[in-house]
Amino acid sequence: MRIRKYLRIWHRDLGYFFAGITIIFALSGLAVNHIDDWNPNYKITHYDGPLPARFQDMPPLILVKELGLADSIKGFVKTGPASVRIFFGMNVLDVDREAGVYRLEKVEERSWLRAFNRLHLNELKNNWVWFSDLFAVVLLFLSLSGLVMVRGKKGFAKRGVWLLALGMVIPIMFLSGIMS
Amino acid sequence: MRIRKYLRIWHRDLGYFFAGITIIFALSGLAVNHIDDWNPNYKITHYDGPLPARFQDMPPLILVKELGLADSIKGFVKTGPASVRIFFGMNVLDVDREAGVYRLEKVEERSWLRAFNRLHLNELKNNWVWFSDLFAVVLLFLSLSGLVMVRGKKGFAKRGVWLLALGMVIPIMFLSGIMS
Amino acid sequence: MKRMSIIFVLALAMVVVGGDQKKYGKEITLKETTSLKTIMDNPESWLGKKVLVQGTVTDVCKKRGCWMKLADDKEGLSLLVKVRDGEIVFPLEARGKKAVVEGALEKITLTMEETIERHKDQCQLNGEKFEAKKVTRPDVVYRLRALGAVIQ
Amino acid sequence: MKRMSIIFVLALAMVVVGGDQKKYGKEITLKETTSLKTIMDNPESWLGKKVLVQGTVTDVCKKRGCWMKLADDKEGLSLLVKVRDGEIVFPLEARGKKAVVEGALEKITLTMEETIERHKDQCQLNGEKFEAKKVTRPDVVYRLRALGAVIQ
Repeated sequence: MRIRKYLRIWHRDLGYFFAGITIIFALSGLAVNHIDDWNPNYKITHYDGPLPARFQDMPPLILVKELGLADSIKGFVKTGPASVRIFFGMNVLDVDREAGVYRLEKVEERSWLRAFNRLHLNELKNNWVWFSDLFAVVLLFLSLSGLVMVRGKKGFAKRGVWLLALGMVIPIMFLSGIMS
Repeated sequence: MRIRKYLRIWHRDLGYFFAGITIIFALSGLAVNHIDDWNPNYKITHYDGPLPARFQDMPPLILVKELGLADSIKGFVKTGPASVRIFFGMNVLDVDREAGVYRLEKVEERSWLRAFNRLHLNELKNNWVWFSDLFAVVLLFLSLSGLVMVRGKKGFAKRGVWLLALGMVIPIMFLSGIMS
Repeated sequence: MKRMSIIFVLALAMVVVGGDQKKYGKEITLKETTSLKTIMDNPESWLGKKVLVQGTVTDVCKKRGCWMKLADDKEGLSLLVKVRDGEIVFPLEARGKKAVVEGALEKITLTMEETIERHKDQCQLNGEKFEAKKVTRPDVVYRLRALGAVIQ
Repeated sequence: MKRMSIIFVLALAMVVVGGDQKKYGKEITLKETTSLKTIMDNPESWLGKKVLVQGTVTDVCKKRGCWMKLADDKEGLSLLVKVRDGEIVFPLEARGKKAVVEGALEKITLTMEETIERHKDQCQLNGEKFEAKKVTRPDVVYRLRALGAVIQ
């Protein structure tokens, strides 16, 4: 059949073109599936410790300079009568001069994954929605053309239909409440 | 290369097996992309009209019988001194005897699409998460194996890499704010 | 023939085995229910207390299932039950069913804009004419922040 | 070589052109800001009024970006700013930046369980020992229901 030839060409070339987005959606799909167990956007680590005595009476601005954060500092706010929160880069340093302790919250952005998640969850809105739609339509085409483009005994009628049906059993079992 | 042969076999058979889920996710992806413009789960229609005089003084239970809803009725509640809301099937009938009007809200479930959306948005939770993960991993395999399994001048090195790169330009433009 | 039989099996499997009771969110911990009337007679005193209420579900958020309205069977009182988006999803099929909900009462003071919007909707629903000058101060709304629920 | 140049172009395109100001949600309509101190000195009187506040973002919800904390620069006061999940997503990068937020003040009375949970967290944060018997009544929390915001 002539049409199989064209399905094959389009399946291959659209496959190449959308492989990147498929990978992006697959990776971010994994990430957001587990958003309740795991932060898919940032890696956050806490470091606690005693504040060296010589820092304890310093005013915030001096303290910041002494800590060597002056270059990257974004600002600071008083969070209590004797405590201050200092922002540098994505990180936060809480200093409690009364208790004489500090807590550093170091934030590393999972920058690629976070970007992918934003695409997946449609946080960009606007025109991205349309490209995301296009991707869905292409996925439809890829799965449907993939079903019918192989000929002979490895084709849909002889082999594909069974695998397709088998693959549908699991989501149907979930939807009907047999599995949960 | 030997490995291409196996990639091809697995690409084909996993493709058959996961074609159903891919279609489910593509369709529900389209649906939930537009959740702000369109209700992807239900079709809701309203019918307003005057309440025939003979119904106006009937107590709810008689009214329900007179309207021929008795068979499918799920219940009713008073929603005001002279108004009652009657539930039958997925639908709701509001009767205001004082104003002498009724409003029927007819709800048709987009039952397949709604089921698909629940799978896509992970509303089933529990074990479905794992199957959904498996699907993501298979998508990864399908896109990667698809990239490398074609040989010769239609293969990845000669043709695929350009299409892949071109396909990546659009999401990158969105992420970097060139498009929005 | 073969293909037909597969489709038939799939269709059969699709028949949803509907459970009798459905649980949402956390387990319910309280034993005794408080009537909506008791709460609404003096809502201020119920703020910050965990309560168990029951009633008929009269309405559900149609898009995201993130709220439902619970009505008293006798008095015609109703209470909005709110959950955090995505945490619990109430199905539209719940309308007309009995539900018990555990949660805490919240008091929300609307802004004037929101109050006017609300009165407009109300007037449209009742077929009355909306008069902006009748709205002189912001509405206060009580709603239940749901922790757990069982429907029917 | 060819492939290398493609990767290079992609990497270059990936350099994010960061905007100076970012808008979230609805347009801001008010012209004048109200200080957090003015609001927190008498929060009851601000319920149901649309206000514009400004301050430094001290914290952001790390998972879903559905809330942020705004602090006054002088008094050490802070206010929780809440949006509906998914409607607005505040980025963690906002911490330390200036923000103006338009919204309405809400008063939430926690349950005893929530109050105890909150005090436990607070004590852990301050390195103090938590004593359950010190918690005798539910906390009242004020927060801003955000409609629109501009960061930096």
